[in-house]
Order: sequence, then C-alpha cells, then structure tokens
Amino acid sequence: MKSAVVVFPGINRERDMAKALELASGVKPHMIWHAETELPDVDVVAVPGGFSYGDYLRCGAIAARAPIMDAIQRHAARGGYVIGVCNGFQILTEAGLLPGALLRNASLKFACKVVRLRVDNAETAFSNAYAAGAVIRNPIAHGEGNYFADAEAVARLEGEGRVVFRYCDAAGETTMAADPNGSLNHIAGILNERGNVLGMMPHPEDFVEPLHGCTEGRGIFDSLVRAVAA
Amino acid sequence: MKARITVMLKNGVLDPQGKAIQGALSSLGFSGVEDVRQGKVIEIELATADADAARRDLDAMCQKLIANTVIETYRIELA
Amino acid sequence: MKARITVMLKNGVLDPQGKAIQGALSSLGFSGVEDVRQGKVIEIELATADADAARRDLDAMCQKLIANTVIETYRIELA
Amino acid sequence: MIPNDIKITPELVRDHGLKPDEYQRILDLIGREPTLTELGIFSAMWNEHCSYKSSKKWLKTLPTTGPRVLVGPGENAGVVDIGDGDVVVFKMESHNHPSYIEPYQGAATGVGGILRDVFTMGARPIAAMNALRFGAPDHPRTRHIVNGVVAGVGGYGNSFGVPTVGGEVNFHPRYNGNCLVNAFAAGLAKADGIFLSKAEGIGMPVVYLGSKTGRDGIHGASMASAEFDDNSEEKRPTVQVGDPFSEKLLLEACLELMQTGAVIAIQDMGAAGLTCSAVEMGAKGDLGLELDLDKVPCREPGMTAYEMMLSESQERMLMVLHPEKEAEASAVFRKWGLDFAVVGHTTDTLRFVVRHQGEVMADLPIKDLGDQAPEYDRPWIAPAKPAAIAASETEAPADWNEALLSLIGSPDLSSRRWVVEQYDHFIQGNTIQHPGGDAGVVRVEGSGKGLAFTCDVTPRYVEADPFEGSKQAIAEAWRNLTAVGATPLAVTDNLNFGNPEKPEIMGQFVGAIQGLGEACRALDFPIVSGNVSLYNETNGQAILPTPAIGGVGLLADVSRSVGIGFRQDGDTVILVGD
Ligand SMILES: Nc1ncnc2c1ncn2[C@@H]1O[C@H](COP(=O)(O)OP(=O)(O)O)[C@@H](O)[C@H]1O
Repeated sequence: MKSAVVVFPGINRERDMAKALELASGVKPHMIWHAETELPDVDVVAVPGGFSYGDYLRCGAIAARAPIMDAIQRHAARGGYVIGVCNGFQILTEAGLLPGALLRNASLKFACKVVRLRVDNAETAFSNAYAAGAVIRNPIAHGEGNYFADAEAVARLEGEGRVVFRYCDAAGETTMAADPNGSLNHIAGILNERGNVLGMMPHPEDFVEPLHGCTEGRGIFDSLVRAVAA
Repeated sequence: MKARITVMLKNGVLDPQGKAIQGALSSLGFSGVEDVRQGKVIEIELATADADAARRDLDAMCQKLIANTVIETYRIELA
Repeated sequence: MKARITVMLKNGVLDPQGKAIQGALSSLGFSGVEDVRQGKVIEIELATADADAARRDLDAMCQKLIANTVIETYRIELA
Repeated sequence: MIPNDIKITPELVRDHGLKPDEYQRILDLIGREPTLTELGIFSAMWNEHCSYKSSKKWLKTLPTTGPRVLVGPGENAGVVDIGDGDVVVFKMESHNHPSYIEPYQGAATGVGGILRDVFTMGARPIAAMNALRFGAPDHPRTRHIVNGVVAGVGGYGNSFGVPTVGGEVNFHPRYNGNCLVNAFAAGLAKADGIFLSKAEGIGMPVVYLGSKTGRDGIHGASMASAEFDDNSEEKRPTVQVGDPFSEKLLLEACLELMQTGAVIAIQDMGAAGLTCSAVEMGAKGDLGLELDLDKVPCREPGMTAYEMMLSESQERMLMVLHPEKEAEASAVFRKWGLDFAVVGHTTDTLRFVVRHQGEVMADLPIKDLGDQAPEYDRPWIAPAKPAAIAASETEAPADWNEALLSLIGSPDLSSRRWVVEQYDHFIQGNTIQHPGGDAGVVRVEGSGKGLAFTCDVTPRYVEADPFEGSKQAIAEAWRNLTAVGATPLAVTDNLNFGNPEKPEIMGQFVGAIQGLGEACRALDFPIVSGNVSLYNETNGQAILPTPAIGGVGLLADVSRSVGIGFRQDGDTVILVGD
C-alpha cells in the first residue's frame, strides 16, 4: 500500500500517522506539503490531526482551501482512499468531502482520554479488520469533535450505514456518559457516499504498538492494506 | 472602507458557549437573562471605497471562507 | 429587549486569528484586504424593557464575565 | 511619541524598578546621564528576573556538573548525555505574575516560553510538565484562575504538539493573591547538534526571526519582579497573547535552518526580548553588537526605540548567521511564512549600539550590562523552626474510613483527572507512562530507550524547614523516577519565593538552596538548569516557599517501565524502605 500524509502548517500528528501507516504497510508514506498541487501515485491519502492554521477562524477551515485540496478531491473522485483523523476529519468536512461539521465539545473543554468505539459497519475499506459490533479502545484529543449535521444528512448517513464508529461504553452501549463531546447519535466516524473517504475524531494512530499499551487502533490501517490489496 | 461581518450559529444548532455564558450570568446573580447566543465578529479594512464592490467581495469571502453555511449564518455591515 | 455585545482585542494586542484570516483571504485571491481583526459577539435577550437598566446590567456583565478587560474592549448595543 | 532625550528624574528611575544606588552605578559606568532607551535597557538587564541579583551568590553553590552534563545553567536549557550520541535538553520556568492577571494567556505564554528555550538549543520538544499552585478552593478568584491556567497550558501545548506527561496541582490560601505556574519542557537532540547563544566572528549578520514586534508586555520582565498590591488588577499591564501556531512554525523553521549549517548563535526573545537576547549573544562572545531598529519587523506603526527594545512579543528569535548562508536561511523562513530580517551585525567594539531613524538611541558597554549588574548578599535569618508535634498529642480519628475518605477527597490529594484530560498526552505516539503515576515516561524514538519526567515539592515541608523540605523535594523526585524504572539523571528547578529584601524570606531561600545542594550532591543528581521567581507576595503576604523540582531519568529499555496499577488478581504486594 502506497500512501501520502498531507502536511499543513500547524498540523502536529503527521509523524504519528506516518509511523502507523508504515507499520501496517511496510512502506514509508510520502509527506506532502500543503502548497503542492499534485499528489504522488498513492493508494491512500491521510489528512492527519493537529491544529492546521492554529484552528483559527474554524477548525480545518483554512486548510480546506489550500492548494493540495484540489488534488485530494481528484484522488477521491478517482476512487482513491482518503482518511482524515481529528483535524483531518474537520478539514474533510470543511472541504465538502464529508457531510456535516464538528462543533465545540459540549463540555467546552479539550478532552484527552481513552474512549471506546463500536464498529457499526465492518464492511468498509477502513474497518474490515474488525468484527461487526466490536468494541475498540482509542485515544481522543480534541476540543471540537462534536459532530453535527442537519436531520436529513444524518438520516442519510444512518440509512446508508455510513456511520462507521460510534462512542460507546464497555458493553457496546451508546450512552451520553460514554460520549466525550456530545456528537449527534454519538457519531465518531463517518464515510462518504462512495465509501472511499473516512473521517473520524479519535486517534487510531496512537494505539498501534504494544508499547502504546493497546493496539486496537491498528485495525484501521490493516483494513486499508487489505482493501488496497483486494 | 471598514466592514463588519457577524457570524452566528444557525437556529437549531446547539450553542453550548451561549448556554454556558447564560448559566454563568445567572450564577453571578444577573436575573432576567432569557437567552444568550455567542458568535464571531470579523472586522475587515478594505482598500476600496466602492460600497457595491466591497459588498460583493465580502459576500464571496463569507461564502468561500469566513462562514460555514452548514452551521452558520452571516451578516455584512459596511461602516 | 435584545442586546448585542461586541468584544474585540484591544489595539496593540496580538490577534493571531485576524492575522491568519487575512493570510487565508489573500491566498484565496482577495486583494485589498488591509487589516482583519476577529472578535466575539454575544447576543442577549433580556426580560426588562427599561433601556437604562439594561445598559447598566450589560455593562456589569461585561466587566464581571463577558470581557477580559486586561486584553479586550467591549461595546454594547441595544436593539 | 516619548522622546529619547528626556530628563531622567528620580521618579522615572523608580518606575523602572531601579534603586537610587543602582542608578548611581549606571552613571558611574557610562559617565553621563542615560537616554530613555538606555535606562530601559538597564532596567531590563538589571531587574531580578534577568540579573539574578539576589540569588546569584547562592545559586553558585549548587552542584551543576557531572559526567553526563554537557551544558549546565547559563544557557537556554541544560543538556544531558543519554548515550548513543543522543542528549536530552530541559528546563523549567515560571510565569506566575502574568498568569494571575490573565490566567489563560499568562499560562499559555509560559508554556510557549519554555518550549522556545528548548528548541532554541536545537532540540525537538518531546515532553512537557506543569507545576501549578492555586489559592484556597473556596477563595472567590481561585476557580477563575484554575480554569484559565489549565486551559491555557493545554491550549498552547496541545496546539504546539508536545505531550504533557506530568505535573502537580496544589491549593493553599497563601497562593490566594499569587498563583504559581511553573512550566517544564524537554527535548531531544544529537550531542553534535546543540546550538548556543555565544556570538562568534566580527561583522556577522544578526537576524530577527519569527513574529512581528508589537507593544506587548513592555515592562513585563520588571513586572515579574515587583510585588503585587490591590491595584495590580487595575494597572492592567499589557499581557502577551500567545500564538502557538506561529511557534510551531518557528520550531520547524529553526530545526530546518539548523540543518543547513547557517547558524552561529541563537537566542530566543523572552523577557525583555530584543535587549536581553542581543546583549547576551554579544557579551558571551566578547563582541560588540549594533542593531538597526528600522529593520525590525513591527506589527504597529510608530513604535519607538524604547518600545522595540523592551517589547515582549512572543514567538521571536535572534540569530547570528554565516553571511554566505543568508539567502538559504531566508528561504527556509519564507517557506514557513515567518518574518526574517537582518537587523544588525557583530562588531569588535564591545559596545551595544542601537540606531533608529538615523539616530543613535543607545550606546552602552555590552559586558557591563550583564557582568556589572548589581549582585546582592542580602541579609538573611534562618526562619524559626516550629516545634515538632508528637503523635501522642493528636487524637486518633474515631472513624478510619471517614478519615481515609476525607484524605482522598481533599483538594491536594483528589484525582487530577479534570486537569490531565485537558492536556494531550498521546501526541507523538511515544508516551509509555501517562500522567497519573509516579513519573511520565516517553520513548526515545528510534531507540529502545526511554526518558522519565517528574515534578515535585511539598511547600508545606519547605515552610516548616527550608533545608529539610528541599532535601525532601529532591528525594521525592529521585524516588518517583526510580519507581517507574528509570535511573535519575539530573534536575531543573524553579525557585518560587517571596520578597528577598525581607531577611526571613531570604533565609528560606538560603536554607532551600543549601538543602537542594546537599541532596543533589548526595545523590549525584546535578542541577543543570532552572529559574528563580522572587517577590511572589501580595499585600506583604508571601507565598509558601516553593522550590519546584523537575527530575529527569533514563531507562535503558523503555519496555521495562512500570506504572502504579496492580496488574492482576493474586499479585504479591511488597513494602520496601523504612
Ligand atoms: N498539572 C498537571 N499536569 C499533568 N499531570 C499532572 C498535573 N498535576 C498532577 N499530575 C499528575 O497526576 C499524578 C498525581 O500527582 P501528585 O499527587 O502530584 O503525584 P505524587 O504523589 O507523585 O506527587 C502524577 O502522575 C502527576 O504527574
């Protein structure tokens, strides 16, 4: 699997993402500067987490208008895979690659902790390494992860099985208490219509090695490797 | 020419900041605060003196960057 | 009664947000943007109909909570 | 605009925090009345914060060397060898007064400052900690300060992208009017890739990098050394606003530039920005330095020389560059969207010359600005020791469960989760032990090694007995490091005390230094960097003496680090020590 990690000014989890992609695929990702207008020939483009442009104005808003975004749009239109994590998710919604928006956490505070996610769709390019309904642990670290979309958009997401990950408790129940940011329907990760673009708030890339104390984020990268090989 | 753009969350989008301010005001003893909404204001200094051109430009700026119309509405005022 | 409070950073205080927006507007091709400052706007719905009382209250709210007068200034408008 | 040649009155001297005899010393040194800009420069260089005039004599007694110590106190941060050509670079610094006035921005810029200290030396920051002391939980201002400070520490560190792996939070009424915000940062570098502040070579370009200069925090450094009174909240000095986004760009740009071999010397602009950084680079290199303020990138029109020399705008650096690399260097900075301007050059005159709009605004002997700063041997008396309380004099609790619950529920012992969850401790993917244990542990990327970090001091003990209390702080840091499986390496300290002009406060300070010194010598645990924050008083009431300790340890095999949680049913529990 060949991949690229996009680097915007202020992004700070690009190294974490690159390490996870390399671990799963055995191939070092290309690091692509936001001012580029072309992508190298890759299967997967990752938009990592961080604070692109300091999260000023709105999270992801300025990055979503960067030159490299046209190339990412074309890559997605060709059916190439795109994964956006945290700030990357915010950037993809701002760029219109995914529906909805991420609002301020309901607590109004930055939240960094381990949460549980239920895999609600295990038949995607990003989740096929998990069992359907599996409960996995992942860290979160964000101040604005509160997923919002209008009723119609949410109904479509739900109807089409495009909610891939949902915040839940150890038993797999989605409860208010298990939801760290107040997202609509406890949504943690969603897919575009075509199924080749995923956005998620949690950071699977920081849970991939035994030394991390948990490797339950690894499946997302393994899923991509499988999907690309298929 | 000076312009002011006000960006507010759409009705129907939850505004936890507004709610928090309302709560804090009431615990500080201010009564009769019925609703609070928080938004952004962006003051822009433009080179042009042509109000129509300015308005067109500002509207384009809002559409392209300053507001996210999925969740926000905006209002433009020229000074 | 509806009131609008605008809170801006004092002149001379660094406004990293305004600076970032200005940069983004210029890379989107908007020319002639000479300065951008970002602030907050807070819309408050008050029970009272007495403008003087409202103004007094709003001023106290700004002093105590809404503005940080070390770095910000505020302006109150009644609708 | 204030002219440069106004009459220097005793009031003006006093407003600059200079005592009459200190002003006399200036007159003797330069043989004439200083200009306003010169007075500002002296006040910045000679205040407590920059000159360490009350503490220098005692700091010299601390053990600061060891086989692994490559750079000790005196640079932006200490440097310790961790084998294989790797070094760890670390320091702790206070931002107490600004955080009391504007909790969010004060704490945020404190974190920004310490991160800059670390990457100025060529190290990529890999861990941060924060030691916080607040007033009584029920004091009306405490909640506001706690909220703002914690959000500010997180806001800056999270955006910059460094994991916060440890810290401390205490509450005590003696911090009601003066909270403490001590920020620690550590970075990784190669032993042959360390950058220092000593300028070399004559006629070398002096380059300004980073954000533009505004009128921020003028006199901030003097504020950090002045006591508070009830009017402080009204005085509203300009507090700086932090811009972690620019700082992240500055980090990447500096590290990229350092790779090119262009950098001769580098110094971050912290307290009293341009003045301190320029004087230090020149004086350390036995060189003069000339600045042309017309070249300084300014955020606002009409800034005077006085303002530019004293501005504390954040996210700025000063470098001395190899002239042939100037174009390459400026290209790096342009790529990252940062300002880059040649603002002066080194000279062989040992003078610090500042020009603005064709006029010489200051012309001072550069060495004297630092070396001739007043140094005080302040009178001190050892504080009276409170009588020991015999265990037999206190009653045993009637209900042990109740007692345990009230201990666990007390502000100083309760869970720190509310704080820690606002800090990103996963970022960089190397955190092995997260906050909540004895020490944070971070993997040294690309090796099997790990580094452990802890923050400790119990101010109550130091108040009771400065000497023993400070020894205890070192011992606790040592224990916390060993408890995660690390070999303790070295220490940074942040000495927070009241007004040193009071003999009893000075006595606390002296006792603390002696205790730290003794403990560090006994443990071969050198102090390689640190910071002193004095005048932490409000209306004559001093804070508890708080020598905060940042300890760093090394694990040869990071996979062997241990946490505090029991692993499984049936594990044996052993108590060691006495
Ligand atoms: N401000 C803070 N930032 C990050 N971690 C903190 C902070 N305060 C406390 N912690 C963490 O919480 C845990 C408990 O703190 P403390 O009670 O001071 O520990 P100790 O008993 O080892 O002194 C430690 O792991 C410490 O690092």
